[in-house]
Amino acid sequence: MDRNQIHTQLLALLTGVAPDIDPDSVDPVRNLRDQFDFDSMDALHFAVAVSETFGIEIAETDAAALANLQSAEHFVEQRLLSKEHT
Amino acid sequence: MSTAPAVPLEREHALALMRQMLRIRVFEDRCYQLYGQMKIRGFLHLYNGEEAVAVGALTPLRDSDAIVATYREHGHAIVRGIPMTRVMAELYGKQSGCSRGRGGSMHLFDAERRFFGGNAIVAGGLPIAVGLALAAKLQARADVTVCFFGDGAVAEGEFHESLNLASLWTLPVLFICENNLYAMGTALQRAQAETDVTAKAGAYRIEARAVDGMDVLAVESAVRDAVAKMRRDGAPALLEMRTYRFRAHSMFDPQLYRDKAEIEAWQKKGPIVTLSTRLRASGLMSEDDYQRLERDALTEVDAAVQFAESAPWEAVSDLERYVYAERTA
Amino acid sequence: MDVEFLLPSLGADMEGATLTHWLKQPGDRVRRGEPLATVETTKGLIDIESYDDGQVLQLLVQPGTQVPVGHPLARLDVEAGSHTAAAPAPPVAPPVTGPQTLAASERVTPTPTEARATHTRMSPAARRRAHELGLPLSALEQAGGGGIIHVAEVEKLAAHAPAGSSDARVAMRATIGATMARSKREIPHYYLAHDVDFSPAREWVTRYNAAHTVKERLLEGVLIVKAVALAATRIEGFSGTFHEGRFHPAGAVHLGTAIALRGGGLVAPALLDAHQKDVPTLMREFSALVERVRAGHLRSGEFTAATLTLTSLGADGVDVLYPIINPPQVAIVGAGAIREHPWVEDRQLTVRAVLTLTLAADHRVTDGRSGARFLRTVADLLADPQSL
Amino acid sequence: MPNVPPEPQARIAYRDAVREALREALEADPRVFLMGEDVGRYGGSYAVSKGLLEEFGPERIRDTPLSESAFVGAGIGAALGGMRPIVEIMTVNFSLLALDQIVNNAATLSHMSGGQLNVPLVIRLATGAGRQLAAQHSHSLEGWYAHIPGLRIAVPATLEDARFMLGAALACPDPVLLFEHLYLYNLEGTLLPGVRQVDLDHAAIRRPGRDVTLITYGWSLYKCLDAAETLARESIEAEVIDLRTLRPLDEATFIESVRRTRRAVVIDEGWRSGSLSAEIISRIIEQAFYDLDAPPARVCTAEVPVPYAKHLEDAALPSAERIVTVVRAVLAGGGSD
Repeated sequence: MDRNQIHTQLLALLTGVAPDIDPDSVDPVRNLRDQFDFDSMDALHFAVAVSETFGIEIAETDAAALANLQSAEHFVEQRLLSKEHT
Repeated sequence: MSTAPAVPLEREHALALMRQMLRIRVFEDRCYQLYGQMKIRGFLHLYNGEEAVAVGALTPLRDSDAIVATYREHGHAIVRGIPMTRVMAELYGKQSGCSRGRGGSMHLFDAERRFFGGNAIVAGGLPIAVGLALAAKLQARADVTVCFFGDGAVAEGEFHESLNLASLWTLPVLFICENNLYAMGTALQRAQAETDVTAKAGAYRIEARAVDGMDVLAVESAVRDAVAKMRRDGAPALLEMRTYRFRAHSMFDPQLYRDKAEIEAWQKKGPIVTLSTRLRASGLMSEDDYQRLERDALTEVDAAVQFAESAPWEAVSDLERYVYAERTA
Repeated sequence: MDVEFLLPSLGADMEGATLTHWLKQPGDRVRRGEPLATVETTKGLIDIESYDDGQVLQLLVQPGTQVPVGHPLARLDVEAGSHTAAAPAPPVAPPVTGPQTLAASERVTPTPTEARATHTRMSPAARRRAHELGLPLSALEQAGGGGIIHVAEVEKLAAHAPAGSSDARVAMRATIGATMARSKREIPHYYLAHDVDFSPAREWVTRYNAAHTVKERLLEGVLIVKAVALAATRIEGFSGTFHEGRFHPAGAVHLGTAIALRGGGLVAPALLDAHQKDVPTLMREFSALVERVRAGHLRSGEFTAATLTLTSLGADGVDVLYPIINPPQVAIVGAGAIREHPWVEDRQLTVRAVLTLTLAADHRVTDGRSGARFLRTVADLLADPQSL
Repeated sequence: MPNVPPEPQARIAYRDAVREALREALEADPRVFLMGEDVGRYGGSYAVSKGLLEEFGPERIRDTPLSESAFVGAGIGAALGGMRPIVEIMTVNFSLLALDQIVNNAATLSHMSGGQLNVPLVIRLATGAGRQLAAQHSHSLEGWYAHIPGLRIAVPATLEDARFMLGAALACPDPVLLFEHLYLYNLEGTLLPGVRQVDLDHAAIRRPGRDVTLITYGWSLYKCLDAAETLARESIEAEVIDLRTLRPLDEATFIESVRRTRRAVVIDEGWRSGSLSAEIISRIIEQAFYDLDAPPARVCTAEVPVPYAKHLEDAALPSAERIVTVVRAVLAGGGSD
């Protein structure tokens, strides 16, 4: 799965958690919690969605990696690559 | 029409009949006054002039016999034994009245004394009397049911239905028609094609006789004979008591339908006058006897009025009591 | 004995009569029952009779005069003993006259008022439900859109359906405003705050999450939910409702959990029987609740069943909050941000994860002392997370 | 051949159930006797009492002349005298000739005598329209009689009630009028096994529902059940309440139901004005006003003497179709027709 596919997939997951989000207007680097008024449950729902969609485990300490869209894309990409090699 | 028998009259019994007639007469006169003073309200039908019928008809009966009367039933109630105090209290509408103030003048009841009430619907009581007799027959009790009604009732379907039913089923009912010549304002001859009530009974194969309703001895003997026969063969009978009421049909009645001369003529041969003349002539009753009986009656009425005056009213909270049975049958 | 002879009442509906002629003159003797005079009534001429034996002394009314019932007609000298003095008649009730003639104005049939402003048709049930939920009619009328408002519409509105149209949001703001205003007006609030060492709970959650997948991950807030629910079963007067002038204790703890709505607004649907459920179950239910709120599928029963509410602004980094009770409940617990904070223990200065709990409660039901015991119970429970 | 009550499973008609009730009562209590026009030799105008004359004899199965006032009055008198009479008035239409006895004597004697007398009398009356008997033979006057303090009015609509209400009525110290709808005599079915007696005090929810409460009695019960089936197909769940007793009215049952469903429709075969439906709706307004989502409605017989022609009679009488139409209108929140 290449970077673009991950990007669109993550956007889809974001609107799943918060239906009112406009996918085109997402600022990739701005913190999701501030940008979309996520509370801790929304953040957890997003983490669960990412974990299930991409089949990767997300520990509590990895939460920071999902703070904004760009770092989330990078995190997912790395995990997928490491999964292919093991 | 049958009159008094020649059989010798015994003093004590004669005075008892006179005492009862005076009790009724004094009671009714007091009711007239109390109504004028607004102590008694509603309808009031007084029995002056017909005393001999109630006294003569009820005296021969047993306690277990049943009685069904009409709205003109103060006399019947008193003679049957309902205390004057409880009757007066009922006319006042008090709780101590014999119907707890709910029945009033036209609805005096006493279950113990099998006095199944006044009934304000003309002829309304006849079918009930038939039913009471039916019950007695089905339970093989030797009781008779005496049913009083006026000449007006003869026009009601219930009269014909009841006589037919009683005769058809051979039921021990003594129909006593108190024919006082007037159904309220309608004279008998203006209401009936056939004015001889006994003839009507014949149509239903019921033995019937006319009796001088002003002669208490004649009434008593006719009823005594009829009841004795009835206890033997259980067949119904009818006695037409030819009598007359001295007062209006009810309080508010200018009596346009009859003239004063007629009233006075009948008053000369009233029930009390008839008996007292006979008793004085045969030496069975002295003037002192008469005065004593009248004084006793007045004392009894005074006491009844005092009782009614001080008796309590039924609590309004009990208004709906007795609409349905409180005790299981 | 000198006695007055009064006009007798001869019928229930007889008001009076006209004396037509006397049958006796002064000096004449009269016997009881003998007619004294004739009167003209609505029904015709009637003789009225003396009640006693006696002698006529004086005639008080001339023929042709109309007199009311009870009016004296003559004076008689009555022989003692024969007179039957009955107690005086009760005061004559004023005769009931026919229907009073209507004042002219009343007879005019009311002119149909001009067509009433088309007010919104609202069923009685909806009206009562709106009152219960503190919804102002103005909000409902706007949201009603002209159709008939039934209970369903009221509950839908009160459930703050997702902020679709702007007027729905305005209506919701009006609703919250009205509810909070009523609460402030009717409920005598008292407030308590208490700092809690949340470190043991935090360590417990971290260990739990490390051993479980992200799907089974717990949020620290769920421990607070369980601790508050358990405390409410141990200390009287915090779980229940107040209406018709008195407190109705709830047999269970249905904990309303405040969930902020995206785009503004707040709702506090209840976690039913929170006191009986273990922490993982509470987490799953709370998670599902948030999802349904986001999608606007709240069931009306859910959001009116709360017997106590927990509200938390920890996520927004606020240390302490002083919430307002959500009527008809009688208490609300506030949870601030859990933050690293200096903490003194055994005269040693250390750093702990500190949570400030606040309680707003109804002084009609409880007072400060039991409020304090309630907060301390929550703190003790959080100090031993294993027991939750 | 001794008469063994039919096996509960056997299919019986409403009239058979009433006959069985009569037989059981006559066997159980020597004070019980049946009186009415053509109840003996003729076997009953609706064949309800067929066979009873042969089994119990003319003393206890008494044909009467056409003297309603007399024999109903006689029934009252016999009850006063210690019997337990069952008087059959061929139809409610002829009860008008005995209205005086029923209202001025049966209903009134207990109260008027200060509680000394009560009238343990049962009067059975066929009632209602639907057989093209025209106006004088199609009256539905249950509402009249339910107006009279002192009477108890019961309406057996189901087979179980037809079979067991008579027993409850005979056990009652007060006069009980049982209204058996003409149309139901032919109703057939099986008695519920295990039901051995019924009370006279409570209504019954014959079909639970959620969206509207249909309140009715007698033959109209079956029209309501038909209507409920049609409505169910439109996912409208109607609760159907069979009043069973019209005096006393078991208001607790229908008020509770209306509080739940928030909508009420009363189906009453009487004429609307001053009818039983008017009384029921008054009580709903008095006690459940704030629970209503729509004004209560009713379906009654058109205010005409019941016409002879079938299409007219059908148009005049309440029907399942009309009930469905009115329920839809109520659910739309408006008033009824």
